[in-house]
Order: sequence, then structure tokens, then C-alpha cells
Amino acid sequence: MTSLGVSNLCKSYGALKVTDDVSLSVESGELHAIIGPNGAGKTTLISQLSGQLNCDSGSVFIGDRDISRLTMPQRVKLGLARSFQITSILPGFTALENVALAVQAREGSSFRFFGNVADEAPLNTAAMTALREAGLDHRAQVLARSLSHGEHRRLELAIALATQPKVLLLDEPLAGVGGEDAESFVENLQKLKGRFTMVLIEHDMEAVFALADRVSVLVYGRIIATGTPEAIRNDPEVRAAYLGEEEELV
Amino acid sequence: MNPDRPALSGRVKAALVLFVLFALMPPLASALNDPFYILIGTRILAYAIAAMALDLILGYGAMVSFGHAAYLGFGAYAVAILQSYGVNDLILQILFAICISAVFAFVTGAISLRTRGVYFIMITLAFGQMAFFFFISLSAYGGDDGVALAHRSTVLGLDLLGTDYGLYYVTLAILIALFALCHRIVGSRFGRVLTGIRENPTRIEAIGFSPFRYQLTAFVISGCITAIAGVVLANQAQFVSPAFMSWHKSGELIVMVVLGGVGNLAGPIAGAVAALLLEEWLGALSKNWKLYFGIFLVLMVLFSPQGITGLLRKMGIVRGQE
Amino acid sequence: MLDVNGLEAGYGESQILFGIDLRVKEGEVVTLLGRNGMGKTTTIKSIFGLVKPRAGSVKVGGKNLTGADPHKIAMAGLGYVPEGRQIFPTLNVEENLRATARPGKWTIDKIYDLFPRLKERRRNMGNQLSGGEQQMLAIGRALMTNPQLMVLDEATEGLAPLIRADIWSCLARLKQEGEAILVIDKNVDALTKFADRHIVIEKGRVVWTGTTEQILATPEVKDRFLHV
Amino acid sequence: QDVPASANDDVLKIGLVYTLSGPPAALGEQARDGFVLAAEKIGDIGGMKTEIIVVDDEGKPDLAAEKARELVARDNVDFVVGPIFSNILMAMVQPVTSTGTILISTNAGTSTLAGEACNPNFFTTSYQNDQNHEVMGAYAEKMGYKNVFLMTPNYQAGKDSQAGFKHSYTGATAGEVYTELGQLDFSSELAQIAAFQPDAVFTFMPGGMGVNLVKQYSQAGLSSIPFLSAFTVDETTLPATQDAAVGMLGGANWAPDMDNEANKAFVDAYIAKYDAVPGTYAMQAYDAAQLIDSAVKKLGGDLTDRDALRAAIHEADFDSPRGDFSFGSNNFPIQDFYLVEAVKRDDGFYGTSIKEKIFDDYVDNYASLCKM
Amino acid sequence: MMNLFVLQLLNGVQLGVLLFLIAAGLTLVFGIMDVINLAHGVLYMVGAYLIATFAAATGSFWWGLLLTLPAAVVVGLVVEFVVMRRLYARSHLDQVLATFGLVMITNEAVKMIWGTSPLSVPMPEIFSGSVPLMGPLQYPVYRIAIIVTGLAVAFGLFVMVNYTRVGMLLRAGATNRDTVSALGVDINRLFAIVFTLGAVLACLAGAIVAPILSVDTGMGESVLILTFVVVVIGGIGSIKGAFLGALLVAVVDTLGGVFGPIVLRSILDPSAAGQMGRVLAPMLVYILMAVILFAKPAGLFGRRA
Ligand SMILES: Nc1ncnc2c1ncn2[C@@H]1O[C@H](COP(=O)(O)OP(=O)(O)OP(=O)(O)O)[C@@H](O)[C@H]1O
Ligand SMILES: Nc1ncnc2c1ncn2[C@@H]1O[C@H](COP(=O)(O)OP(=O)(O)OP(=O)(O)O)[C@@H](O)[C@H]1O
Ligand SMILES: [Mg+2]
Ligand SMILES: [Mg+2]
Repeated sequence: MTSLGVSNLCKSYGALKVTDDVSLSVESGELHAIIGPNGAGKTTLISQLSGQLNCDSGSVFIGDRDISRLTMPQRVKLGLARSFQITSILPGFTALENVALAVQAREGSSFRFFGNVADEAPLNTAAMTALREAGLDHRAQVLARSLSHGEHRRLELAIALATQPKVLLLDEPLAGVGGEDAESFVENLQKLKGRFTMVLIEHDMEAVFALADRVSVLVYGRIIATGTPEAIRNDPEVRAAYLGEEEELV
Repeated sequence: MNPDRPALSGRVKAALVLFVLFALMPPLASALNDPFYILIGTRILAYAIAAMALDLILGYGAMVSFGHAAYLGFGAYAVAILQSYGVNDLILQILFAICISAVFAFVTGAISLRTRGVYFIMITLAFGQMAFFFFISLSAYGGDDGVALAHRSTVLGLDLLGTDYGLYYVTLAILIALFALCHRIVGSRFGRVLTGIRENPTRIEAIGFSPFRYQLTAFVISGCITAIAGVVLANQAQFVSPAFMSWHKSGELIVMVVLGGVGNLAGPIAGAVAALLLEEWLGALSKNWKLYFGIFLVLMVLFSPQGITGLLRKMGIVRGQE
Repeated sequence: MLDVNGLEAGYGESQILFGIDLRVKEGEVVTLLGRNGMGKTTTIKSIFGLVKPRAGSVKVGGKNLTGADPHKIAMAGLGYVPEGRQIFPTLNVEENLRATARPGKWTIDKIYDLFPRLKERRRNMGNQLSGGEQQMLAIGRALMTNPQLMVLDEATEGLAPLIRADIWSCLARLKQEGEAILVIDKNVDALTKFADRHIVIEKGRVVWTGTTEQILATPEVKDRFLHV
Repeated sequence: QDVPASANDDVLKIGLVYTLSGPPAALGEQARDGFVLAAEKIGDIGGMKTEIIVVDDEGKPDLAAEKARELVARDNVDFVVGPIFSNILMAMVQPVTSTGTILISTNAGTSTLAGEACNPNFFTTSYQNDQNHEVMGAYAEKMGYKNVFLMTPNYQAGKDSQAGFKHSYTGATAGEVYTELGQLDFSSELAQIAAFQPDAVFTFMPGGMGVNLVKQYSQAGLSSIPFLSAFTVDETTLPATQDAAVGMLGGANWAPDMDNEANKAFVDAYIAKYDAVPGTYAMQAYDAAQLIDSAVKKLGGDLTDRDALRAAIHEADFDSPRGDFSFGSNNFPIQDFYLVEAVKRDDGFYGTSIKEKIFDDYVDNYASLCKM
Repeated sequence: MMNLFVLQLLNGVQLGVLLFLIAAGLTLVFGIMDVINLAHGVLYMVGAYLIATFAAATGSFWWGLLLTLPAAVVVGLVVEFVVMRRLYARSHLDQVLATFGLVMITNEAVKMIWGTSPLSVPMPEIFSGSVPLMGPLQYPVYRIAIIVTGLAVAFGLFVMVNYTRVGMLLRAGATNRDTVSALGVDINRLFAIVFTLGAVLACLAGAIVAPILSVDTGMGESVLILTFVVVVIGGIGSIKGAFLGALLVAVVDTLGGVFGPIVLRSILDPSAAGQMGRVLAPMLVYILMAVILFAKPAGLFGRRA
């Protein structure tokens, strides 16, 4: 069953076609990676899917519901969550509060003016779970602004998880995370696989090939290939446009 | 700056200390044979209410309203207008003030919230000025000259506000009640969303909130609370004029909030006290008191970035993170 | 070229660095390795005076610049590619490159040769660039200051493999041209191809230093401190 | 009516409330100086030990109300004197007079206080606000002007001013323009005047507004059109407008060159002390001090009999620099009004000068509404 | 009617150009250095007082102007060094509070030095006449001189910000101080220069209006809000925006005041129109701003942050 559908999406900035007739269908439970050179329009695509940017034409579906005209919050309510390539968190909140707020958003009853939210155990428990899944539970009480870069990336993930999405859009969650941290991060993602549909943008090929069920290659707004990791790895066009020589892959 | 547990209790503690001091002030003033301070005190309390209300959106919602004096004016004119129709009850006047303010805040807030930052400051100023000029042209209530009130309001038929003592303690009670209200709001689910919007609106949208509704709600609440301060102020001065709504007043409210320390509710109360008392004292000392007041403000900013709250923190009197 | 001794620094009440020693000689490529949150960025920031050092000294070209204003330190010959790119959003690409440029062998054309993508986007505002484009721009911008020592903090973060390879070869070329480089990156393997020396820090302390040969010869270093 | 506590002590305390900060401070300072000058001349006002407390209302009515209360309740003053502006006066009346303390306005004279809301504890040594405008209306009428261009600021006093002018002027108006309060550039209005070429212009532009209007009026080459005004060309603005204003006409109850002993003494003393020519603000405050002095002396310093005090004040038994001075039934003055002209004086200062008398013993229009 | 319209348009342009001179400094300091400077208006006032003093001392407007400009540089540098410098890294609210304090200090100091009575500055001889326009209408030469000065400054600033390196650095420094300085630019000196430039422009504006306006202690405040309106309408940091915003505000203000009532009279009965006109006239500028911000929340030429 298709969980996330994209058909004939277009977006231009002036003369530049950033998204050029993109169609895509992501099966439910699948982890679909999108790779492509810098500036190919991957982040722009995610922004359009999540509703942060308007599309010029084309439509986006969750299941068979057309969500093209919905706002970002409305899409989140339908189970679409995203993480940001460039960290976007609430710097003055603790890690836990960042995530608890996402849990609260999911629950939907935020016009409550009384009752101390910090004492709401269910919120905090759910938030801790998400933090644990992202591997950040030991830093729960630290102010987000004092977390290191790698930890910010994890917090991004935890926030997205806390909204309990059906479809999770991850924009370079591994950016700036290296070594064992990256490995354990990949493990975290691996554990999440299958629980929901994921769209993953990454330049870390090791991670992509380890995680993805299918890979689409986006080059200058167009999808030039979609297939299994194996097929993509060996596609000459993809190599020329993106991967380069095998030994350059680290 | 974050609504964390330690800051929370610090805020309440600071406020409690202030409230106790407020409660003790009148008998003290009488004992010192200076009962006049009770009336000054009432004005300070009224401004404290307004400053606290402004902090609710300014400190927690990052919405710097430069037109908040308009609500002060709505509150004051609610008293004048109802009194001219023979309605003297404080509660009715407050309800009326809240109604006008809620409508005005809802409409102007909805428009203003399309903008951010300094644009927001200026568009709220624009609406504040429109209200100001509207009341200036309102000949029926004295226009620019304003109207004197024949008497203070009554509470459920009781002449509670008849004496300066009565007025003072009723105002204090209102302040405490509104502080409790704001305190609850800030710590609530709603409050956390509001603070989150201040921290990073894009993120808040990405987790599924539409900031607009929360900000507008907070804006309306703040406007209504400020209007209550206006009702009190009219009773204190027994006089109402558009001067209550000029942009200078809005500016003064911002000064009180920032001087006290943004985003902790107790700070603005202290800020109102400090600003008005200083004005009172410096004014008595020198006719060039504005010079000294200005110097004080500049020094405060340079050496104590978080206003009075920051100063107390530095001296270790209040704890909480920077 | 760069000589750091016993550097201590931190934010507010928390101390992050507890005595960092580090030297980069003319024409030498040195890496700064360590896991997330170990203080690499903080080290760089305190070298540049963006975080004021609490103890220790920073010397550039023999001149003691500990605690000097950042621009003085940069003028002494350091080029900076900050973590998270820090592109100027309100300037277009070309202006980003020109704004802080200092005369020398790197010219705008040379940068465009290095990153043709930037040339295509030259009229775009900084905030209208993709993440990778911003990264290229940050490197180009630092090169335009014609430094004697380039300091790169996570310069390949978020770059496509092709581009990343380009950057490595660019750094290798810089090295050939005799420029000194201090680089932080997660891709230890790529770094070992052209770096001379490596410094590993953990919890704000230098826990290992050695040459490329040494690091290749002692795999336990990677295991223990880097877990790669 | 109750006798205020202040009546029982043996010091005479007087509180002055004027606007002493912000741009209108020049007016407040003149008034304060005028009062202080009289106090110094008299020595012990009313033969009593005198204490004067000066308060700045900052132009804020709410603050003024509180300061007035403070003067009455804390400082126990016997008299409150001031202010400059009507809105401040409105805020002060109730807090002062309700305690039985006497309030003497030395400038603002709002119509309500002259009429329905007249108050036994309230006196004014100035005028009813409309009167100076009526003087100019009467002058325009007398000159046979057929169309006059009216221009005043857009607030209550501005509206009253146009009404006052039209009260005694029956001709047509070439335009009735309201400018923004505090407006400083009048090029747009002057353009209209140039376009309409009226017989005369009438305006009421107190303070800085007036200075700018006057300067720009002559710069715009409009000097051939008679410029009639009230509270616009006076001793507070002439130092700034200087030659630009010379020849412009105004309505007033007095001018510094009036020929009588009391006036000479006042003006000379003022110039000697402050190196400036006094305006009506100073003169009216000066009279307030003399008024208090005369009344208290009459009672031999015993202020406990309030009715006697009010009666003594009402007698206004002192030599006003303006000559003829008495109180009407509403405690507003009955006095003469003149057409005055801005001149450069022999001593080098600029000032106004009496041109002709327009009204004799003029009673304001609201006095009949006062039931007192 | 046509005559009046042309004359009003000229008046609008003259006021606009003047507003632009003040707004330019504000928008630079504000957009580029990200500092809200409420004290900008008092700098305008100080300019007027300086020329009043110097012109009186030397007996000539031109000498006065010549002395005012270097004095303005000194004022700008001193204010920058003593206060502003410490505010760059602070929040907008801190800046508001501190510069509000500066306003109080300056206003009071001016009052203490020069007294409360307004001062006046003589009009320079060669500009004191009027040129005939059409019919009986004339236009003062001095106002034409103001228009020319303003246009020249506008052009110079536009070039500086958009086409010079200093301009680029300023824009860069606005968003990213640390990075700019770590790339080798002395940002403090740069900001000092901009601030001083803004201060000089404000003083210049104050100096050149002094012959037509009275020099008094309130002139800074009344102009401040209008200047902020201009800056916000134009879009913060945009010289082009400040220029168009200033013209728009000025023209709407001058034309609206005159022709608004005429338009109203054609749709309402006269007394209602008069009443309505009086209520609306002072709000005009604010209505304009609200409408523009409603349509374009970041001003005409502002960049959405
Ligand atoms: N507001 C804008 N105006 C004009 N061009 C834009 C704008 N935003 C993005 N672009 C351009 O659109 C292209 C796609 O950008 P996008 O951020 O989607 O790339 P990406 O595939 O995510 O790249 P990366 O892997 O480097 O993050 C880039 O060339 C960028 O310069
Ligand atoms: N502005 C700050 N305020 C407080 N603490 C900070 C701040 N910036 C960083 N830290 C803390 O300092 C420590 C070191 O951070 P630093 O950024 O130097 O690490 P790093 O080695 O560069 O890590 P990464 O590989 O993730 O970039 C971390 O624990 C981080 O939480
Ligand atoms: Mg991207
Ligand atoms: Mg780092």
C-alpha cells in the first residue's frame, strides 16, 4: 500500500526549476532514501512534502488523501513529521521539554491554561521514550542550546519521533555525526525501520545503503533513477552524477 | 529564560516577597504619617498589573506590543462611559472593559500577527495610535481634555473603594489574583506552546502547532488584563483622558517590563515599582530628575542585562539559571 | 605557524577545555579528532578569540595573540570555515566571497574554478543555497582571505560524495602549494591520506598525538578514542 | 463644607502645578517664574510664613491628579495654583476642590468650569478659553473681512477655538482646517492659504507649533495676508520667531507694554530677574500670588472661615498689571481684551504691544450657566 | 485645484526627503547592525541645536553648518563608544531600554544647556527667496535646496550599501558578527563608522530644517515615531525602502490632509465628512502603515527573516 505519494510536483525559483515534475510513491513501512548532489532540490522537496513551502503544481498524498493544500500543522496532525537539515530546535528548552512539547502537539489538547505541564507524567514518559529511541535519554535535562552538534541531530530525530508519525521525513539526520556515533545512530534508525514509513535524505552512503529499502536519485530537480540500493550503486548514470568512483566512498 | 522548575519557584518566591511588602505598605505608611503613599501605591499596583500582562506576551510570546496603553485606556474609559450611564459597579466595568479589549485585541492582533519582530512593534503602535486619536476626537467624553469621574466605583453595591485603603487592597487583591492566573497560564500546556513559539516558530509549526492561534489567544488575554489595570487606574486618578493611551505610556510599560526583567512575571511587577518610585523620589530631589533616571536606565542595561531580576541573581538573592 | 599551549576555556560556568596543546607548522596538515561534544569546535573558537581563553596561550606566527580580538587573530593569517557554515544570508554568493576577501593568490575566478556550482548560483542570496552549496561557499570565503593556515571545522559535513572528494583533493592541493591546514572532520580515513599529524581530544584534553604512520600503525587509537 | 487641615496651621503653603518638562515646559516655567517673582516681591504672602512647593505635572493628567492630591493630603497646602493645560486642570479640579482647598488656575479656563460645573473653590486669574478667540473674531468682523481661513490643531481646544472665533465673526470662512496636534511643518496648509488667498488667516497654535507656523508663514511669502491668532505669537514664542512674527496680530487680556504703575513694576522686575519679557502666563501667575496675598491679608491669616476666604478672594483687591480686574459670578475674571501686535521693543527684546481695545469688561459666555 | 495639487506634491517630496535623511541613518543602524536606536530622534534635535548655537556664534548659517558636521561626528563617535558599542550583542529590548535612557538624558541635558524656549536659526541669504510656480503660487528656494540635498544623499547611500565592500560587510555583520570578525574584519570599527554616519545624517537633517522649524526640545520625539514608520514601511535595512517609504508617508500625509476631506465630502454629507475627516486625518499615516504591513509583513523592500 502506498503510504506517501507524490505526483508531478513542480517548484521553481525564477528561472531555476528546483523540483521538476517529481513523482514518487513510498510504500508503507518502507525506508526510502533520496540521494543526489548538493543543490539538487532534496531539502526543497522535503519542505514541499511537509508543507513549509508551497508547490507550483502537482500533489502530495498520505494514503489516498490529498494533502497538497494543507498547512504544515495540519499535515503533522495527519502523521507527517520532519527533521531539519539545519538544526531547528527550541534552544531555551531542555531536551526533554523539546520532545514533550512534540508529544503534547500530538495529543492535541494545548488550549489548557491550567495545570502544570512539567508535572504531566504521561507527557514526560512519552518524551523519554522518544529520547531513548534517538539515544539521547542521558541528556534529557540539559538545555538544548548547550548540547553538542551531534546531540542536536539526535534531538531532531527525537522530536520527530515524538509526534508519532506515520511518515517520517529525515533531512540528513547524520550530517556532522561521525564515527561510532554515526554507527549507533544508524542502529537507532535501523530499530525504527518498519514502524513507519521513512524518507531519508543522506550523503552518508554507508548509512544509505545499510538502511534503505529503495533509493531514488534526484539530480537538479528530476528523479533520474529509483531502485534497490544494489541497482543504484551500480547505475552508471548515478555514478557519474553523484557517487563518483567507488574508492572515494568512505 | 526557560520555564524550568527552579526559575518557576524563584518567580513565585520573588512575587510572594513583593506581595507581602505590598500588603505591609499601607499600615507602615500610616505609621510613618505618610498615608499619601497609599495612593501612589495604588497607581504602582495598577501599572504592575499592566506590566505583568505585557510580560505575558512580551516575555513569553516574544510579541513586543507597543500599543498596550490602548487597553489601559479602554479600561479607564469603560469606567467613565459606564459611569455616565449610572453604572458604578466595578465588576460590570471590568467586564465591559474586557469585552471592548477582547474585541480590539482580537481584530488588531489577528492583523498584527502577520508580522514579526520590529514590524510587530510598529503595527501594534499603529493600532494603539488609532485608538488614541479616536478617543481624542470623542467629544462626548471630553476629547483631549478627558473627563473627571464624580466618584469611585462600587463593588456589588459596597463602597469598598471609597477609602484609599480600600482601593489599595482591592487593587492588591486583583494583582495577586491576576498573577496567579498568569503564573498558571505560563506553566500550563498553553504556556509551553507559547514559549516554544518564542524560541523557534518554525519548529513549533513542524511539530504540528499553528502558532497564530496561540499567539492571538495570548494577545487577547494580555489585552484584557491590561484593561483591568486601566479600570483601577481610572478609579485611582478619578480622571480619564486619552493621555492614558498615548504611545509614551506604551513605551513606559515596555520600560517597566524590561527594567524588571523579561519573562518571569515577577520582574515586571518589580520593574513597575522601581520605575515609578524612582520617578517619585528623583523628582523630589531634582528638577532634572529625568537626566538621572536616564543614566540609571543606561547603567542598568550595561551592567545588569536582565534588569532587576538579573541584578538580584547576580547578588545571589534570587537563584535560577542565566 | 600556530602554537597553542595549555588552552583552557568554557561557556558560562562549565569548563570545556582543560589544557589543549597543539602546534601546526608551516605547510603542515594537522587534524583534530574526537567524538561529538569533546571540545573540538570550542578549541577552534578559543583559538580565534570567539571564546575567550581562561588560561594558556595562543601564538600565531610567533606573535602572542591570546585573548586578542578575533579580527586580529584572523589577520595574522588564519582562515576560518566555521562549523555550521555561517553563510551571510543577506549577501549573494559573490558578495559573500568578496566581503571579507584580502588580496593574494586566491581570486574569485579561482574559487569559481574550484566550485563551478557557486558560479551558477552567484546571484543567489546566501540563504537561498542548498546546504552543500553553503558549505562550498564557506570554504571559498575562507580561501578568499588568503590565509597561511586554513582552519576547517567539519568542512565536508553534508556534502555529496563527489563534492567531498573534490574538497579532499582541494585540500591536498592546498597542501602541495605549501599551505598549512588544521582540519576537523569525521572521515578519519580520508584525512589519513594527506594529513601529517593527528591530535585526538577527549573531554577537553589531548589524549593522543602522532603522525599518520603512527595512527595507521596503532588501530587501537581509533578504537579507543574515535570508535571508527 | 469641611475645613481642610491646612487651614489650622500658621504657615501659608502654596502648591504650584505646572508642566515643567517636555516641549511645553517654556510655558510652565514662565508661569512659575511669574508666581515666584510676586512671592519674592511680597515677601510673606498674606503676612504669613510662606512655603511654595513646585510640582511638575509632566503633561500627564493622571500624574497631575495624583500630585494635586499629594499637595492637599500630604503637604497640607492652602492653595493649589496652576496648571497650563486644560486636560491637566480637569484632572486636578476634583481632587483639590473636594477637600475644600482653593484651586487657582492661572491659564486654563475650560468652559465647563465657567458654566455648569463652576465651583466655589475654583478661581481663575486668566480667562475663559474662548475669549481670546472671540477677540480675534470681533476684530475680523470689525475689519469687514469676508472670508477668513481658520486653522487650528485637531483637539478639543482647537475645536473650541474655531467655535470661539465664529462666535463673534459672522462672515464666511475660506477653509476650516484642523492640523495634527504637534505638527511642525505647515507647508501643506500654507499652500492652501496661498491657493485660496483669503482676507485673513485665523489660527491658534500654541508652543512650538506656533513658532514653526509663523516662520514658515513669512517664508512662504504670505505676509501680505493678515495673520490673526491667539496664544500663538506671544512672549514665549517671540524669542524664536523674532522678526518673522513682527506685525502679526493676536488677542489678549494684557501686553507687557501696558501703561500703568503695577505693570511697569512687574515687567521691569521680570526682565531684570529673568532677562526675558514676561508673557500672559507669567502675568496671570503673578496675579495669582497677589490675589492670594490680598485675600489672606484681609482675613489676617485666619483661613478657617472658608466662606470668608472665598469672599475675600472674590473681591480681588489687588493691582493687576492689566489694570481693571474683578471676578464674575463664576469666579472667572471680568476684564478688558485687546488686539495686540508683535513688535521689536526698544530694549531689543521682542514682545507684544497693545494696538486697540476690543472688549471692555467682557464677561464670558458661560457665566450665565453657572448656578453658584 | 491642480495648482494646489502640484504644490502639495512638492511639499510632500520635501518632507519626504527630510524624513529620508533621518530614516536612512535609522535603517542602516537598525537593519545592518540590528540595533534599535530610539535615540536617533534626539540626534536630529542635537543637530538643530548645534547649528543654532554655531550660527548664532558665527553669525552665518554656512559657518554654522560647517561647524555642525564635525561636531556631529564627535557626538556620533562618543555615543557609539560610550553606550551603543555595548549594546550590539544585546537583545532588542535591552537596546530599547538603554536608548530610551539616552533619550531622557539627552533631552534633559539639552534643556539644561539651552533652556526650554525654542531657538531659531536664520535662513541663509541666497536661499531665502521663493520661485514663482504658477499663478499666484510660489515655492521657497530653501525647500528646493532641501530636496536636492536629500536626493544627493539618497543616491550616495544607495551606492555605498549596495555596491561597495563596506556595504557588503555591513550587511554581513548584521547577521553574523562573530564570523565576520573571525574572517579578519574589525567589526567594531566598522559599526562605529556606520553609527556615526547615521548620526551625522540625522544631525544634518536637524541642521537643515532649523531655518524652517523652531529648534525645541520636543523635536526629536515627534520625528522619531514617524521615522520608525518610514523605516518599517520601507523594510528594515533597505535604503531604497527608506527612500520610498519616506516619500509615501510624506505625500500621503500632505495630500491626504488636504484632499481627504474633499473626497469624503463627495460621499458623505458635509458635517459628517468634516467629523470623519478630523477623526481620520491624524491616523492616516498609521493606517497607511497598517495596510502596508498587512499586505507585506516585512515592509515594501524588507526581507522576510
Ligand atoms: N528561496 C530560494 N530562492 C532561490 N533559489 C533557491 C531558494 N531556496 C533554494 N534555492 C535553490 O534551490 C536549489 C535546491 O536547494 P535544496 O536546499 O533543496 O538542495 P539540496 O538538494 O537539499 O542540497 P544539499 O544536499 O546540499 O542540502 C539550490 O540550488 C538552491 O540554491
Ligand atoms: N554555547 C554553548 N554553551 C554551553 N555549552 C556549550 C556551548 N557550545 C558547546 N557547548 C558544550 O561544549 C562541549 C563541547 O562542544 P564542542 O562544540 O566543542 O564539541 P565538538 O567536539 O565540536 O563536537 P561535534 O563533533 O559534535 O561538533 C559540549 O558538551 C557542548 O555541550
Ligand atoms: Mg539539503
Ligand atoms: Mg564541533
